Amino acid sequence: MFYIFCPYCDEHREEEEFHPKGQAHLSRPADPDACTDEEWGNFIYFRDNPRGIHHEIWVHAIGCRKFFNVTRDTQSYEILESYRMGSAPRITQLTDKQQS
Amino acid sequence: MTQFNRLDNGGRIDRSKLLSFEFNGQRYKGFAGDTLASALLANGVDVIGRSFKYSRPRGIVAASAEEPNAVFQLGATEATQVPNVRATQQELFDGLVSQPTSGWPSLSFDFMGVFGTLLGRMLPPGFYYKTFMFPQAAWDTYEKYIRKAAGLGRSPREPDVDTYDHLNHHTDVLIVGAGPSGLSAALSAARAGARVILADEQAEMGGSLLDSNDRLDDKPAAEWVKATLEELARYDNVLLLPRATVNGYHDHNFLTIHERRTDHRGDRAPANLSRQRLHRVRAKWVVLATGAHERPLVYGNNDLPGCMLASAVSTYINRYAVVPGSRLVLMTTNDNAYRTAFDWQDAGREVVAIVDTRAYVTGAWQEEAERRGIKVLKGKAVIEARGGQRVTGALVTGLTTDGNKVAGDSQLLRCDTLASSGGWSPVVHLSCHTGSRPVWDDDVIGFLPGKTVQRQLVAGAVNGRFALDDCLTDGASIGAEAATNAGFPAEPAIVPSARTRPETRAMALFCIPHHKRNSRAPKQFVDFQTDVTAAAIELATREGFESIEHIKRYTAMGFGTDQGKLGNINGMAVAAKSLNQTIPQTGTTIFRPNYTPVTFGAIAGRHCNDLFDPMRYSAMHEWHVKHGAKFEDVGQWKRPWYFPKPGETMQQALDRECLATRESVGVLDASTLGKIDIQGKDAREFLGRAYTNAWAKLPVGKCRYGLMCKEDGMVFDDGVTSCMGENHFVMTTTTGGAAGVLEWLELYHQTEWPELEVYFNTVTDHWATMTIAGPNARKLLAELTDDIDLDKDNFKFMDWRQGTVAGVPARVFRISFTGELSYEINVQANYGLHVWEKLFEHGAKYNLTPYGTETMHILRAEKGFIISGQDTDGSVHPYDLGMSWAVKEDKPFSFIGKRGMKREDCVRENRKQLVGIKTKDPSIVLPEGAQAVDDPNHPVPVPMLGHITSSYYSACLGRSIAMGVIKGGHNRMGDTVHYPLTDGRVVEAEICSTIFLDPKGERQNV
Amino acid sequence: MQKYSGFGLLRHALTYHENWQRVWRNPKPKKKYDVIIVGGGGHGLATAYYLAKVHNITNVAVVEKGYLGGGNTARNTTIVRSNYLWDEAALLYEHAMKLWEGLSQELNYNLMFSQRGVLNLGHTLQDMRDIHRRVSANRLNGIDSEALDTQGVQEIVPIMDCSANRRYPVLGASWQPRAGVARHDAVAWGFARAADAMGVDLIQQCEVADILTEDGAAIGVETKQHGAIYGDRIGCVVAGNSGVLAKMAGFQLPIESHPLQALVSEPIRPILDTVVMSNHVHGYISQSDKGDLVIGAGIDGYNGYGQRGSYPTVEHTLQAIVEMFPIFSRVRMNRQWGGIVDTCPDACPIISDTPVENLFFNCGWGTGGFKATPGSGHVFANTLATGRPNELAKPFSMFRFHNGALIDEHGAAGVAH
Amino acid sequence: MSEAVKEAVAEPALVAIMEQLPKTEVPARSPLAHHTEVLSRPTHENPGVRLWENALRTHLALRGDAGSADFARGVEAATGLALPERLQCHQSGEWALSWVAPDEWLLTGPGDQALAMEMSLREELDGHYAVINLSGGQTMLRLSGPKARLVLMKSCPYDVHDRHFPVGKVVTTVLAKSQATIRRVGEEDWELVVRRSFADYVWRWLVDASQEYRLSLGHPE
Repeated sequence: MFYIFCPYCDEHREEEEFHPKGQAHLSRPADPDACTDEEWGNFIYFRDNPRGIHHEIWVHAIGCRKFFNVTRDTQSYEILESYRMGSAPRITQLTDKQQS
Repeated sequence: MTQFNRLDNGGRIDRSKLLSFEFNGQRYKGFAGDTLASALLANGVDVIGRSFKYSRPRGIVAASAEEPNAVFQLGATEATQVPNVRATQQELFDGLVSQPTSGWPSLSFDFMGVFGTLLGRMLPPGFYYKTFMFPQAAWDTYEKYIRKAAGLGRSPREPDVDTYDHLNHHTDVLIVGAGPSGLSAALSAARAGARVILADEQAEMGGSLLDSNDRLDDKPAAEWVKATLEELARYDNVLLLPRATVNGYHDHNFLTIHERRTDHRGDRAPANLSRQRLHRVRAKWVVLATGAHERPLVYGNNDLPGCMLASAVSTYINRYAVVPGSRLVLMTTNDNAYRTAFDWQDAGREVVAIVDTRAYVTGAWQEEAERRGIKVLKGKAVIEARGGQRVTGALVTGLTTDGNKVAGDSQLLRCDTLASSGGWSPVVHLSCHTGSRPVWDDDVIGFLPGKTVQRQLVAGAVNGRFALDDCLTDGASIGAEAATNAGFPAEPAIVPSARTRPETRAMALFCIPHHKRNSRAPKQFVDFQTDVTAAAIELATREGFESIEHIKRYTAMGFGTDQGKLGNINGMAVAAKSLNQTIPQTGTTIFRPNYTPVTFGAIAGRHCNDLFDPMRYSAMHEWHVKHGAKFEDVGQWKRPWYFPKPGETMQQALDRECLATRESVGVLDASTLGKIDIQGKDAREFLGRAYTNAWAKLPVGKCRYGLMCKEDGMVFDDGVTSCMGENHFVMTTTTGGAAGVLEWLELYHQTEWPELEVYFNTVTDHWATMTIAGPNARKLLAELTDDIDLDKDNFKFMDWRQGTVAGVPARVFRISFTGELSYEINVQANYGLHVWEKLFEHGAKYNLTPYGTETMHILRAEKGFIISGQDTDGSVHPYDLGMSWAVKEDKPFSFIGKRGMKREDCVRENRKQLVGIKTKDPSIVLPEGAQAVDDPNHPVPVPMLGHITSSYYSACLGRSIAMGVIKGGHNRMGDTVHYPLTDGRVVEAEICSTIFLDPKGERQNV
Repeated sequence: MQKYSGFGLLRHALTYHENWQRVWRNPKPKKKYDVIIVGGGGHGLATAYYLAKVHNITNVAVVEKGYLGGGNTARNTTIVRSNYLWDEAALLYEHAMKLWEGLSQELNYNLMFSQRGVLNLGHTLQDMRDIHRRVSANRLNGIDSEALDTQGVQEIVPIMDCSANRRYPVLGASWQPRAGVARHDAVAWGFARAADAMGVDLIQQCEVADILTEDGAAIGVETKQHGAIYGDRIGCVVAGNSGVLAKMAGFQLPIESHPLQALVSEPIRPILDTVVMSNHVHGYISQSDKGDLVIGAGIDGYNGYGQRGSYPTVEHTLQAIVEMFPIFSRVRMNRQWGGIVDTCPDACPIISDTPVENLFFNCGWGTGGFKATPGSGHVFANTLATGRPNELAKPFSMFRFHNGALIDEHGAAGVAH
Repeated sequence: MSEAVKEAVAEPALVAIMEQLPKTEVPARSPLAHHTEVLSRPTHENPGVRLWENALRTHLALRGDAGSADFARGVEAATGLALPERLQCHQSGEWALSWVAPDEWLLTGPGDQALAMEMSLREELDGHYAVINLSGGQTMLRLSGPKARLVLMKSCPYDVHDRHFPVGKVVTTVLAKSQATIRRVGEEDWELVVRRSFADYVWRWLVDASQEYRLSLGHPE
């Protein structure tokens, strides 16, 4: 079970308080009506799904109800950072130490 | 029966507490402090089971968690049966009742045994893949017989009488194992003030120190254990958990500990006490001090009762004062096991010989053996045990120095106990649970914990440090390191010294060769519980199963309830040898939770029966119960389904509720509908983006129905939202959808449109909501309010007003889900019951009738109103539902779902569309889910048009009505379709409008 | 191929089983094949088998980074059924079901396919609506399927608590008698042995590091152990790694890889002789021939390649089992493990051509892959042989996620596979 | 009703505000009345755990920008309580103001003061903020005694150890299969705010969890 740092409560909390919400940093096309079916399909369905570093959204559902981002290694499940909505991740690749 | 293997003194048992217990129908006596296993050995019980495949007699091999054979059925009553209890881990209590889990009709004579020996050779690994195939139908029959042989113990047939619970912990340092390393680690960490949990699977803490006659600072080790535990018990930052197995190591240092609180006290737990407890621990740092398991050596007939682990023999002697035989032959690859021979001799029994597989070995241990006059046979090994129901002899032969072949001739040593030691395997199980692979170490001759991302440290034997002194000092410094890492600077505790004899290098030997090749030698068992032999593993490799995972799966090695604690390494060694490679080349050993089995109930905790899942109640729930409501589960809510009068059938009740509502007035408890309070200057803009229809011009005091779609354009919720103020709306959602909708609104607000000034809060529970519907609704309401102008022109359909109802401030919404004149009264929930009851006081004269969800469904269906989640399934968009009126295409902002419903497949012809369905025979009510076809006589697969989503008998219309989806249905009005039912009938029906009653909507506008 | 039979077994017993042949060779890869199948799990091996058997294409390599059948084939709960809701899915899974029947004989390998029936329980009125909808669709699609009431369920599973006083009482169920379980490892081994016998090269411990392409078309794979291996067509059947392989080829998939956990009890005497699934209380259970209760539930919500999930999922699963079967409360859980399931947004697989010519994917089976193994292999073999998906496979193109023609099986799939 | 209130309630403003309490004597019924009504006297001499409902209080959700000085000033002016830091609670007399989220606080106080407090907040605040009356939608449980912390450990995954959960801290977390906003009001004294529809479940859960600790139901006196 994950121990997740909520950047709004400024504490680690048990995974039971959170819901995962999938890949982070996807933004809704500014003009959906101008999108082709392919572009729209890519936006709503197609994902990176990497083995390794993954930037993903979690919501502190039973807590402060805030959505935030997490950088997690999908192989080791190590959480490398939590950061607020609207900010960018600091970690974008695994260091040798983290390679596993 | 007397305990003739029991010593008169010594051991940690309490001879003043004589306990009686039952095994296999016989009564025996033991002492407090015994395990079931030690008590059986004390009573000289040799055969405790039969092996599952070859049905050979089996005895007790080990003294703790690694025991493969002594696996029993416990329980004095049906409800307290427990299958597969390891006798070596079950403390004895008075009145304990146990049964072997295998062997029928009796352990001593077992005709499966005969069958086994005759057909044994017919059962190589994987034999079942190779036969039982013909004829095709026959497997079912074969399988019945195979299944008869399956399983060890049996499940109870009655529900559990005991309870189980959970306890959540957060700790700085969790120490697993209270042996020498764990105890000294605990001292270091505890003294630094860290929060420490020390867990150990045994009843008494101390681990190997209790099993040996080691001395610390020249005092019995047990004294240091006692002093240490007393000190630890004094710290309020320390939690000592005996009888508690750390059985799972999960991500981010979350571990589960299975504590057996009452299993040592009796058949069932005392009142108000949970039988077992699962501790859910989040640890800053974990110290694994799990020790090591001794490896038996693999040789012919090594499963005969009387063949035991050397260390187990010592444990029984030192801890339980039980000597499990009279004449011992000890075979070893290392010095450490010599102690067993010494213990045996000190217990006054005869040591026939120590058979040491090492040809050239001289040192303190050999000298001590010589001093004691014990014969040591060097460079030799026991290649096979002799005997029937118990060992009677050991066949000893010389070995080549590499141990790969036998050399020279054999001699038979008479004995009744054959102890063996192939060295020690660190207990790396927990460190494997989080995916870390253990690594082989040639010096340790075993696997050590591998690289991990967990905050984990290892101390003592699990780290390959077997000498007692090393364990103590290693533990002390690792404990200090863990505490320091957790923020409590610590010094290693000073630990006593145990001047143990120096040991010379052990020999890496696992499977003892035989004159014959393994395929023809007497069975050499690697995994006792699954009856896997060395020959079986060689056969697997011969057949091409070369990955250790293939070998395990093909032979079932390691798949027993002991998870191969004894056998895995020996098995890998056999495989490696037959594949001509090293053990690390052959693979690694992986373990998964649980370390030892955990009761389902303990994992479920109190989340069972009445507490399995919350039941959500409205403020009027008590009234519903009192008035005989039948309830429907909607999400976690208990909603009144219908209110039968005595003697009424469900249909009669529904007819009555429907008619009363249409003819006079009915009332529904609508409190469970989700309600979301929306405030902020951008609330209106947000609604415009979240709903498919227009919200820009909805004036204060008005309500509007809206549809919500996901980005794919498919409807996922709907409801009425009211404008409370220019910056204030209250949204209603479906009962089941409430939480999802709120989270969905927040998602868009927080991730996509944070610039919009709006706040969302749930007010679902705050308001009690009662809907009065029917021609007399206004009259009834008028009797209960004096400050709301109910005039039909001043308080119009889709208006809301604030005022007082039955003396309680209320918000009244004139909205209708029934098509009747209808008012939805909202009052603060604390007053809901009062207002509800007042309604009935005044409503009697109007025959005010409470109705439930089923009547609500019928009434709305008569009007063709959809229920999201019943008439929709995530694959229909508003146009499919014929609700284009609820979609405003030309809103400036491209609302959620707009683009999605324009995709190629969403605009094609012939989509399934929602229509009304009228059966030709008005008395037939189509089953919901029934599928429409054009040609019922079409051969299968029959092309389907769509299914019935809602179907009822309408008392008001005197006929059945239904809604359903039909391919291209909107252009097929009047067409006839057929519904082939599962009972064989085919029902003819006509496609029609979804609105069956009052198409102009006059009834609600009176 | 050495014939397996009871007599053979007896003959070998007399020679102490010293003369059994290898079940498959351990070949060095050739430089070039007609078809390369990436992934030696059940689906990949089945694909190879049917390529050889149905299409006489035997110049085929199966490259497997680990050992044969070591992925989800080795980690699933072995349930086989075909009672899916939508025509496209129902026909595909029923195609598989028909192949299961008789497969042991065809492969001369006992897969222990046991048609002991599967119950999908309903606990709410909406559950029952969905059950009736699915059952009537199944029957019109020629799939054996019945809707049962509480009584009917109780008769099939007398040890289940079907009383009205449970938190979510059993209101009924759908029942597919032809459904059941099979021995998961045997499926991989049986297909492997038969494919090998027809000349297919099974190359274990051979990990694909890259997909080799030439002007927009795939021409082979670069492997870590054996360098480049070339093939006219390449089929990826790598549940749990599809996204990674797709990335090598330069495109995305509508797939997320999630942990799916399962667990077994200690072996106990036979007490449950059918498969019971409940989406609503969220757990499913059957008993293996060895006596273990084999139990599973829903996937964990986050992406994960660790073959591990979160503990609360296991707790909730066992809460559900104890709720349905209070008598199992004292039975003990022996082992838990996790697989990696590639889930599609509509809970249906992808059997499809891709943006890269000559490169085909068979993936996204979510929690439902095992039951489809022979069917999946059969249609994918056809796709690889002809270069285009057949009627059964067409609806499962990855491009349905562009035009919107999804096949939403969440209702029927849900937790229960 | 104050003039301001009259106005606010009278003409449709930006937000709908209403006096939700009856003027006349109308019986209010708390979500746990069916349990608390039937309580016998405390069942143990020196109980390990006491459990009771602090019913029919005012519960207001307060939303706003913690960063805005005006907002903080306004809240303090209206409530007499400084805006608490994250996971903190400020209390004075009957009123307690608890941090719930970066932009949300829970204000609890005397049951008859909801509208008056809402009005004074609205008088003091402007800009983007919200006040939501939840008095009917939530109730307050009190759990006290030497074993209260153990009962919470059985029920919540959150760390309730003294070192991590000192008096004055407030946390919204999982409680069994529901949730609660938990505040430590004293060494052995805890306050749990739960949603109305879950109150019965939470009550039954806590009673069950307390069995082994000599539970006493009802207010201590």
